[in-house]
Amino acid sequence: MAGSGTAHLRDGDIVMRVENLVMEFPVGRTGLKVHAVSGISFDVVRGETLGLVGESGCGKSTTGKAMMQIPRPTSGSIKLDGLELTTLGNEELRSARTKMQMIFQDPISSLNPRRIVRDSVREPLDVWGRGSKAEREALVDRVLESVGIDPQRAAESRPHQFSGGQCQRISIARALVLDPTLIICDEPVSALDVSVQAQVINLLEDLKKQYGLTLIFIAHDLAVVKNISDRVAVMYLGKMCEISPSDDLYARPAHPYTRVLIDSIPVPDPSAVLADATTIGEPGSPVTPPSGCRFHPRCQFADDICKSAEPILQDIGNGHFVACHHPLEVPVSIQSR
Amino acid sequence: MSELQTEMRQEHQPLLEVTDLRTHFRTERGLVRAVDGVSLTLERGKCLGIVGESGSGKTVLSRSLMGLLPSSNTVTSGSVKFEGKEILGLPSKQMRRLWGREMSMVFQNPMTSLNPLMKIGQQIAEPLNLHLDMSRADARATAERLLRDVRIPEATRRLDQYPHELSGGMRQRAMIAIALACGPTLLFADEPTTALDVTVQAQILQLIGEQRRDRNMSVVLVTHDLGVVAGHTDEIAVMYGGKLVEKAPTSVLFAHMKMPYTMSLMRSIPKLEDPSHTRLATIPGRPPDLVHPPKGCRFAPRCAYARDKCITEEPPLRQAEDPNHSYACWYPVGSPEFNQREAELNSGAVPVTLEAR
Amino acid sequence: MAITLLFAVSALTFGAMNVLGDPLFNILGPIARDTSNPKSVKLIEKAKNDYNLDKPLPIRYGLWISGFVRGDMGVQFSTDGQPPVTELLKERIPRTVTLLILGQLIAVLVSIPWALLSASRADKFVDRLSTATTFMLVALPGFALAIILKYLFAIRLGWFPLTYRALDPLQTRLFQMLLPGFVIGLPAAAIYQRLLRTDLITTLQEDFILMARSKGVSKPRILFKHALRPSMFSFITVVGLTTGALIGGSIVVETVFRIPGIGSTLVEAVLRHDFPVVLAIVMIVATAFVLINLLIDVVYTIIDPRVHR
Amino acid sequence: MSTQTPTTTEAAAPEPGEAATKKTLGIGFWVCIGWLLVMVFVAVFATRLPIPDPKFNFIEPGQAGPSKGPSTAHWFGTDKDARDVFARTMYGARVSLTVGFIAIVFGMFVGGTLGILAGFFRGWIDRIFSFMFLVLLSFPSLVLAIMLTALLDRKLFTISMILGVLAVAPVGRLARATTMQYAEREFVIAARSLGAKNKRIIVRELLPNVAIPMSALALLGMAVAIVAEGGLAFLGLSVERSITWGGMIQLGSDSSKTLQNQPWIAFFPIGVLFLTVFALNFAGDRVRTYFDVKETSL
Repeated sequence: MAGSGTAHLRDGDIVMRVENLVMEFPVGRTGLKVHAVSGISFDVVRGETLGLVGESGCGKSTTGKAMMQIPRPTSGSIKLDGLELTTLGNEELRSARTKMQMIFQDPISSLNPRRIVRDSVREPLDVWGRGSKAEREALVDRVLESVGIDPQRAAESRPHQFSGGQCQRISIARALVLDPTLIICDEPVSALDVSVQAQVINLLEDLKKQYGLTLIFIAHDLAVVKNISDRVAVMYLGKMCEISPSDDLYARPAHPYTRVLIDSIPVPDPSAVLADATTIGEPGSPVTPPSGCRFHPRCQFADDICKSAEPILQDIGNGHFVACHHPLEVPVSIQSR
Repeated sequence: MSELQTEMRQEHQPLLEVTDLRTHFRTERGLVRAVDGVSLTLERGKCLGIVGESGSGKTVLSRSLMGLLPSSNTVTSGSVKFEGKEILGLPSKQMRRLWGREMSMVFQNPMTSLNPLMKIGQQIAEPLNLHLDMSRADARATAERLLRDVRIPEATRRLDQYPHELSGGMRQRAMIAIALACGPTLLFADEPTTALDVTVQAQILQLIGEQRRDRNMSVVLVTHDLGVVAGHTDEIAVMYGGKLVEKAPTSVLFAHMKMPYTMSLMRSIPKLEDPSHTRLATIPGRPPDLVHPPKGCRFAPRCAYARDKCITEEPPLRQAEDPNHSYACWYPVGSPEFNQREAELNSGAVPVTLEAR
Repeated sequence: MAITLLFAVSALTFGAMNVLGDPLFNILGPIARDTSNPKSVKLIEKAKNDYNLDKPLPIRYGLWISGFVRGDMGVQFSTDGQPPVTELLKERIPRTVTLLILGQLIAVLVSIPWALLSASRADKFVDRLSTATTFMLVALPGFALAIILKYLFAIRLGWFPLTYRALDPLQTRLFQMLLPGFVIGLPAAAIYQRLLRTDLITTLQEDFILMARSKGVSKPRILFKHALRPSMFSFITVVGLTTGALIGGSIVVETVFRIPGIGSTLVEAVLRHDFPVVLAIVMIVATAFVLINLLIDVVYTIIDPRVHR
Repeated sequence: MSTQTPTTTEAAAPEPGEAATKKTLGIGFWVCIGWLLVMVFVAVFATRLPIPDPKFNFIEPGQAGPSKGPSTAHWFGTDKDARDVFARTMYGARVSLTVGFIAIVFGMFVGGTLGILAGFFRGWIDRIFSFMFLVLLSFPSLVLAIMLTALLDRKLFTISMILGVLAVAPVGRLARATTMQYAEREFVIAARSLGAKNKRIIVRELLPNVAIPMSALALLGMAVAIVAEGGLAFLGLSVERSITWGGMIQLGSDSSKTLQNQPWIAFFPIGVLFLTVFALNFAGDRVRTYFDVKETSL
């Protein structure tokens, strides 16, 4: 795995298309580089939710920010509605960014602590001078209500007077007022309690229908990603392992890494058989990534070719692609769901 | 006779016996009732899971049991008996003899819980020097063996490394090695895997389980994740708003949940086997304010099955069909009232007041 | 980096001295303005030649800096150029350095135990009292403290001598420096104490302190073995930075206690408009200060294993 | 203040919202502000207040020695030229407060601007400004001040500006650090992603977060400037031909004899200077903790 390739890219009504994205950062002044993202490609069809999943350090958040051009990628192409973002000038980029918005992990750090919450939500409209003052206020009210926040309370409170879940709703409202096409959610529920997490996931699902949104949902929790996504991409150390329709990925994980991830999820069922976890090891360093398939040091199926040659994403049917020299044999009997 | 008898007694005496424990904090806003009347027992060699969301008091509970809370603004009452001896309110001078030796703790964040300026070897050797009076060389050898026990590769080299030179999973293993150093009978693990990746979490949980069996040690596993407790505990205590709301052996609890809270929590977790876009159940609102907790059942304001009685009267902890299963609810899952409301909810006859209030 | 910095500092100082002030006037006094008198013109020519004043600024800077690094700091404008600046400073620097070391020693030795005491009893009576004391000490300007201590301990109680006498034997001179040492050491101790106390309290709330407690480590051992070292980082930085303030403080203290160190020399030189002396002292002080901060970086790498290279 | 707060966040903040206690600045803060206001009032209206002429020699016929201790006629006594120490102390506030105020306003404005720009844009702007700060900080401040007073004149405005320049580097460094700390927060990325321009991000998002903690620094900085002016005056290097606290203290301590026999000449101005600096420090510290607490309750 941990491979490259663009075979999985589709035609049609593509909202976001990322091709061979590379993101590298220097490590201090040591001359070393963090290879945060090393040539990944994916696309999102209008109205779809793409889940991006992987362990910490796999480059999923970096990818999310790269789509916003924060910072600009080292190389690669990022197209929003067919518009190449990487070559845009600052002023054009500024207006292109309004079409996509971002929601972050830490709900409290996402809001300016010293500003009234309602002003933060109205901010995008002020920046772009959209509508009259009354129209703006009305729109802000409407959006706040649709995320379940009392506009009156928002008009008199600062972020620290709200709970984490409420702050996350407010961030979502701020992202919505500009009527974006695409929302990139970077671990939006990781900092929340389970019960609140469910509220936010349901809210995102509702808003997606209501506002006709396309979502990119970045998270480390596979169960959450599976629930909200139509298509899931699994990343490992800056590379793409597997990309597939959500249900198909869980029904027949073809990449050994995906398999490990699924097996590691604690299931709330005492009768479930626990897989032996001792052999899995820990992720390598993105500063000195392994050769060939980047997963090979942790893979029980790895052989010489995995150490030397990088696997390319290949079609295994049903829109399911995997980058592995030895993809797992798929059980033929797929339960009908 | 006496020797046999004491041995017999010890066999039947639970390792930890907690009765009506209350831990309150004096703050500027008023008294925070972080733990409010918790009773439980823990047998030798067993693993108890304490589950709850943030603000439920689970962390405060585990720290009160161990006596690790700062004394200046904390008010505790009730009783905590360790091996039959009352330890609640003991001065830290006396507790120090238990800490590290009889009971020890593993914390959530391995990066911040290890001293950044001390070598791993020194940190493991410290309790060995203190409690077992080991010489430097012996302590070092023991530390190395402990590192092997927790499956840290190249143990000898690691002794002279600093925490920042280890990976997240290895740091947590090192912390477990420190906690195990003097062979405690009771280990508190406070969200030991929350800061870790899911693959590493599985390894750490497995390690704790193995060590527990090898050493016949009791473990209190504090977590917010029902998935984590399901596979790794013998018994589970569910906390809400500073109270213990349901307690049962693990298999019993998952098979026959009584508290609507436990059930709602369970339902709000996304499950892998469900097809994507399965609507999740949610719990509206947010946890109670522990300075001014609700009068009746603390969960009532968020409970879809609550009735008038729940709001006015606090439910006591009651025994279920299984003698080891207890819960605090007037209309538990399966009761006629519950079933009636469930039917109404499903038919849409009663509007579900969802989302933020 | 340090070299670039010293270069910038010296160029700036030299430039300021020569652009903002008129060296010729400072050498000759009113004669420099009296260009109608042929006698003064002759003197002006001679002075220009002697002091390289007819050369352009960069060349003069080059001449001066090359002399400076070789230890030749030029001649004094006043007092007929005798003794040369280097000789003058050679005699005076050791006194100031002794005073500074004494002050810094007092500050560090007082502040560490004081901070440990305060932090271990945070918000108790002892701590509140010591916080009030630090506030008072910090609010007292150095010269005011010097006068108060001099009045109390030298004049009223007579425990210490009133002034410094350069000809006394070494121990006597050290004793004469003790009170001045306290004058610059005590306010610094107050600053260090406040800083270290805050950092200690922050450290004591860290998870690894709780971890140490749960291992059964005793309170004093937690303070010394676990909490002190991780709390020392800003302390060390500030000790370095404060050295600058102490040099400033020593100027005043040397004046009050009549210690002929570089501080009092600087003031005299400024009042006499003796540029080479001012220039040399400013450069030496700045260099020392930059070097101390370099040293601090080295100390960092020693106490913090996380800092590489 | 902090060891007793429960170590667990969940215990401390179950309900962060509405019921949160209102932190107050405390009585001490208002007493200090009161003292400062009195000093400002005295400084502004010194000429119109019923206090003696500070330059008049009150030599009484038939009395030996011009300097006398405190009395009902001269509250703080008279100095060696038989001038009223109380009146001179009151007039001394003029120079100290003016210099302190101008210096810190200049330092905050220039240092704050440079620091925020450096912290926000990073890159070469940061490198240039940071190097500038570093050069300025390489001189011990009193040494730099002495050098500059030697080169420039000793007018009130010049002295104020010299001390203002000294404030630039420390203020700038703090502003830079605070800016960097906030610039990494997600709300800044969010502002950028919704199309806000740099100017808007700096003014609307960063400035409020940087300026409020810095306001505490203004009070502390003013104290530092007043002390520095006092030091210069004590050495005879501050504003020429005017009454300053430093100058008065110098006069009262120029010989051990004076200090021994007429301690009031030095000690009254020391007392007033001390109280003023103390008030500024205390008030600044209160403001700082006041905002600190707000910040942690987030």
